[in-house]
Amino acid sequence: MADLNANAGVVPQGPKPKKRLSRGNIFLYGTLIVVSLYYLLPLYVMMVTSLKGMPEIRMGNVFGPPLEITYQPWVKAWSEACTGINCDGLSRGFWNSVWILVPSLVLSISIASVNGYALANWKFKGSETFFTVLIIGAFIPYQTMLYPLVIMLRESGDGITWLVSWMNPILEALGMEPFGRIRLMGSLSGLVIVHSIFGMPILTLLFRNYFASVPEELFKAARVDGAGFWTIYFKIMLPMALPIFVVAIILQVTGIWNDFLFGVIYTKPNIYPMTVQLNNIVNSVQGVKEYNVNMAATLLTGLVPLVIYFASGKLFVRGIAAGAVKG
Amino acid sequence: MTVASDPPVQTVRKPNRMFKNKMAKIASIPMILTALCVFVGGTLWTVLHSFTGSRMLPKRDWVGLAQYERLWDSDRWIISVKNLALYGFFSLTFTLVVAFCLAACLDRKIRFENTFRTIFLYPFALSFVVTGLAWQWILNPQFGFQSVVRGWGWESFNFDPLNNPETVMFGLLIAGLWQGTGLIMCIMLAGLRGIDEDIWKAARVDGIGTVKTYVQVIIPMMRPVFITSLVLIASGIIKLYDLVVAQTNGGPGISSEVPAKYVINYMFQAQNLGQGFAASTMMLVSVVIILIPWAYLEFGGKKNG
Amino acid sequence: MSYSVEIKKLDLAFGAVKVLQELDLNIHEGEFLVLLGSSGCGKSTLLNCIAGLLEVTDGQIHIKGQNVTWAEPSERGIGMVFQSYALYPQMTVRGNLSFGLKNAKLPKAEIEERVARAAGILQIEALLDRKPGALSGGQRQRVAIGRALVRDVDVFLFDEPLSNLDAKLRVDLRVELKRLHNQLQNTMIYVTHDQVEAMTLADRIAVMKGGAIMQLGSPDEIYNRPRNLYVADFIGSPSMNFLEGQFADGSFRIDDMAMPMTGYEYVEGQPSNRAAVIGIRPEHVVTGELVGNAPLQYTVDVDLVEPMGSDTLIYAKLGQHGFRIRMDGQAIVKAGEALAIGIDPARASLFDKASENRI
Amino acid sequence: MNFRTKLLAATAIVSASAASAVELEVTHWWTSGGEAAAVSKFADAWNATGNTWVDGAIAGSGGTARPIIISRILGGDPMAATQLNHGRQAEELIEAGLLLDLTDVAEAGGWRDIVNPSSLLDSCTLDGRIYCVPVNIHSAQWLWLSHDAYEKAGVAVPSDWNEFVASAPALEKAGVTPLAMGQQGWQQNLAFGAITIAVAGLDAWREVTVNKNADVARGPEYTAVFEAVASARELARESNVQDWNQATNMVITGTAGAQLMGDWAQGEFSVAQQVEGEDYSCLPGLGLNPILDTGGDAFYFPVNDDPEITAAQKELAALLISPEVQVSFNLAKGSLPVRGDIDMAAANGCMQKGLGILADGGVLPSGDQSLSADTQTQIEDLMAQFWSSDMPASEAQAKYADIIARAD
Repeated sequence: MADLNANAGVVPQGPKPKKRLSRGNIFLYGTLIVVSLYYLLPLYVMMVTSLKGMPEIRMGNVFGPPLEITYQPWVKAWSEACTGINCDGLSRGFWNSVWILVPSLVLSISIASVNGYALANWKFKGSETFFTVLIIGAFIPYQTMLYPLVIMLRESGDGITWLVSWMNPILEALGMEPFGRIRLMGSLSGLVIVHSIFGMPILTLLFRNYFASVPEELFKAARVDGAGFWTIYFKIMLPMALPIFVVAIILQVTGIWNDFLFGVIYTKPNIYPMTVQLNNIVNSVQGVKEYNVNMAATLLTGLVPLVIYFASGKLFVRGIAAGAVKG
Repeated sequence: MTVASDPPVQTVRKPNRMFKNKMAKIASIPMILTALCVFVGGTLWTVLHSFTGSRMLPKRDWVGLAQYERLWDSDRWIISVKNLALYGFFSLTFTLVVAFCLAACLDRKIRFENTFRTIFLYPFALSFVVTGLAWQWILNPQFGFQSVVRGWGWESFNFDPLNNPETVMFGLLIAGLWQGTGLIMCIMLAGLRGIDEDIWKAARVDGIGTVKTYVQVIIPMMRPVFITSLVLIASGIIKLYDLVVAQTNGGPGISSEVPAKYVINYMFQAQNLGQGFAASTMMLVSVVIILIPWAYLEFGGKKNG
Repeated sequence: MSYSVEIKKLDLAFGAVKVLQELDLNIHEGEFLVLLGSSGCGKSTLLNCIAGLLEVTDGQIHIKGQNVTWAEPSERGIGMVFQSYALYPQMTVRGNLSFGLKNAKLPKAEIEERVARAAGILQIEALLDRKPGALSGGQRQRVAIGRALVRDVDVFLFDEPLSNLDAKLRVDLRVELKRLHNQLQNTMIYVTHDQVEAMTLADRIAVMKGGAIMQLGSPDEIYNRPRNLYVADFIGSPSMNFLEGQFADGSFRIDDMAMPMTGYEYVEGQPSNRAAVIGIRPEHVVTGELVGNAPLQYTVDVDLVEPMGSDTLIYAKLGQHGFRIRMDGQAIVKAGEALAIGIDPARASLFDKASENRI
Repeated sequence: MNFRTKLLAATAIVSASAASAVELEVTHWWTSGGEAAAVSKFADAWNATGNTWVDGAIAGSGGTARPIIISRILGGDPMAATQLNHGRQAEELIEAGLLLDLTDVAEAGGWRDIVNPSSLLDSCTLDGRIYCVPVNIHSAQWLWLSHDAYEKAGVAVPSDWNEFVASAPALEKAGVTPLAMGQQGWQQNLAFGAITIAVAGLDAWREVTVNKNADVARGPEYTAVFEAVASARELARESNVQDWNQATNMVITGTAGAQLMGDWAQGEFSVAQQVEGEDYSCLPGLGLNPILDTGGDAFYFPVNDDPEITAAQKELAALLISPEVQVSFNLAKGSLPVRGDIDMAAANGCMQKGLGILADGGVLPSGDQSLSADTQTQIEDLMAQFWSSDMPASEAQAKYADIIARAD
């Protein structure tokens, strides 16, 4: 707050001064630009490194611009880097990541928004307790939940198998294929469930706050108008909730797209997400580290969330304003 | 329902409490299952197994408090806890202060607000796996920041936080703030936007200076914003792991170890689940001690209506 | 006469906090009932209970003879108008009006017909395809009333519907509401903290305090014969003058003055002697030539004069006691002067000091 | 992958497909260029049999890949084969009946006779049954020396650890860091292990590491070890790199005189196009004790209820250890083969040295095989602490002995 301190005593000004090049403003922009440099520095280092050849990187000075620009690291990261015996780079996992992202996004946000709505507008005995547990859940390092979740998924997969097994004779009689063993482990559905579980605490908090900020009378009016739980949700609340959905989407896209651990544990190699390849490129224990390819791979992997950030722009702040501000 | 002049529906019997709000309860089943099975169930399972000698696989051979004794006997754990306290304190303070100041700057109707906001926010999109590496390089004395400044002629300039056990946590803090302040800044900015402009006019009329207005008027009004920020920052601090692995891997020596890393290393690398669970139980207990009273006040205390 | 809404021994508690206690209230068919009270008195809570938006702890609510205590809001045959209008922001005016009808799965033609009729009554036909964001406050509240109107119900509930409007608009809409009630002859229950609205609109007023009804009666009764000190104090602006003294042998005594209560209608018979409070409305004090006709005549010292155009408010001293007098706007009185006043005990109110109830 | 197969993979319902060729999913953490080339030898050989190798590569051995592998096995939907370090790590999985018994394959293939050293097979054995296939040998006790650095210092390239320590002042005078050391616990522990064998000798080492004798760990032999490590710590003061290959790079560029690292380091030298004997030297057993450990990698086969897959798993197990595959794999990987009966003439100088030592029986079980992962991690923590601080050697020794006393 040093910058504000500096001009506060000199010119007592309101928060929304007219644009003028006062000393205070020079200070303000100066500060912002210096801080921006701090934020941009790693991006710059990653960019220039990804455009250098390995010999140049070995020479040192991470800040120096590439003497000889090469796009080879990008090509390699995208389509040539070996991750195991498959040497087709990140491109291998890109569509898998999309394929994982979309249903996980839809399910986790659907559940969290309904939760938030129920917590804000349809409180029932115990609902706040469950919510508190959920919030505490946000503080648990998820790695400690790996094994319990593995066991839960295994058991619930078997449970579902048992639940649907009664239909098998009917299906067979109809000449249709009966249900086999249903697995949640090693399948996309299991992964989608896991993403929904771990996205739930923060998303529910956001949606709950958002829906709580919607005037209560609106909700009452709808009830007088004969709208029930779902009608109010779909007809009244959802159309008003675009900003908070943008926030939820950004948080979840970032989380799910960058997730590596769940993607690799709860699925199989044929649907491994892009981050598995990123990890393989970056984290190889033995052998030569190709830093330029690593950096290119990171930037490529981060592209999807970045694009969504840029595209959402102001909506993000508006959504946060609604979701986080009013408690 | 009645929308014509037909009489209202007669319902004499008080409905069963169980079925009150039926739809809301049905719709909350995923949340209830998650809260009960995963968070409560999984936690109990973890706590239970922290009293066992589980190695690679969870087993029920009880060893009492042995895992805890060993835990608190371990230099690495003690250092981890101290580091977390240090990092947590500074991260919380700096994130809140820096994010608020940036938000306040952006809220002053400046040009290029969108550009600045995006610059501050973008690190949040990148995974720690390599950003840790980028920061490791920037902070590397041989070819990073130090050598550049020395190249400018300041030969005695010393800046090598990552290789000094005393300062390594601050090296991590530099990268942690870089990644985390953007989101909090957005939240703060949103909060500032929600403040009535009349407050500013009133403050101006009263002759209260800008800074004083922020501190004495605006910040108290932004309580919910700070609470949401606090939940986000604190949960990030507790779970601090990826950044440490990518940037220092706990080094030099064990001077930048953190509890989450201890838990994960002992669970998976040392294959001593019992020890890992004991450590994660300790983490959880401290979270619960801090969080329960607060959560009760924040969410449980209010009555509907 | 049949009751439109009957409330029987209604209790509502949030945990240990009792918001409504053993509340009884019967509302006639076609009546305009105002629930009046300061904030936190339980008036809105009661309205929400009638609407079914709050679940009661005990007691019963009957609407049109049916027990609806546990019925859904939409099943009670009520329409409701809110302070903040509560229009659905993403729907057009037409969408707002027809939302409830669609939920009731009414035929399309009937929905259109009802919307058209309501829009006609409220003169909002031109606004039907606009969104609430594009409407002024008054227009919004009209739409909100329309939303209750299309439901074609017998009981309308209003929760401080005019509070968010500016003063002039408030007066206009108040008049319109009264006209609407005359036209429709529905039962209307109207919550407000504004006594002018209450006095002008109500057939009967229920003054509430602490979750209980202090007095239920016509505006005239409430104004002229307040049942207790609270109601007496709450109604009227500027508020009633209260003087503490003794009631003995048909006279109210204060200091060395005695006021014989000639013509005063006691609640029952001739009350016994006791400590009492007399309440005299500032506007019931007469001055000038009229003093001569008044049963009781005093002289007061004028402290302060507040000319308000239509009338003038005098702050004076009756003995050692502060005393407000409302005079004609043309009156010329100066501070420091002595002023002769006349009081008619028949128009005063007398309260037991201990119980605060009207004697 | 087209839309339909994706859909199949995506839905939770697994229908039993009756394809003639069996698809086996194989998990491993060989992801770097050279490693990947080696794995593809396995994959090619397997695909040549008409089956399909589904590659599940996950980088990062210990912390990253292991929880994934174990989760998959626990979750009831395991991969068909997985890499794990052999030794005690898999004991519990075997006890829980989650890993396939390969004894019949081993007997048919005569593994007892061909695997050299036989300790490799021992660590795959529990209660007389064999559960894994060792595929290669890596040893850790190597000292890598930079000729360039010694030229700068003007002294001869040392031929053992003691000479190296003696030459350190000359290196320092020439502005060269004597010892390159990555600041990670496992590297520091590796150096400690190498120095232990060189300084304390095999018997003391065995007494402590295999028999968990804490008295020996407190004894004079180990005091000498810790003092040697403490002096090595001084030699590595100026080295503040993290990754092992950054440290190797210091040796390659001549900014450091030497590095203690496993035989995999020579991959870095080859990439930098350095020639053994001209640009760098390698000293197995630090030039003092010609003894190497026999760490390495092994494959395990989780139990599967599909008999077709089980049969294929056994087929794959036999294939991995077959002579041709062993040669091609280990040449690509730069590691030593597990069979004593094959020709490795194509191997380079350092590998030949290693092969020679193995042939002479200069082997000791790797720490992986005798200390549990838990104890290993604790020792790594201690080493990380010791190397980066000024902890006196005696204190480190006491802590070390405590860990040994508690070890299981």
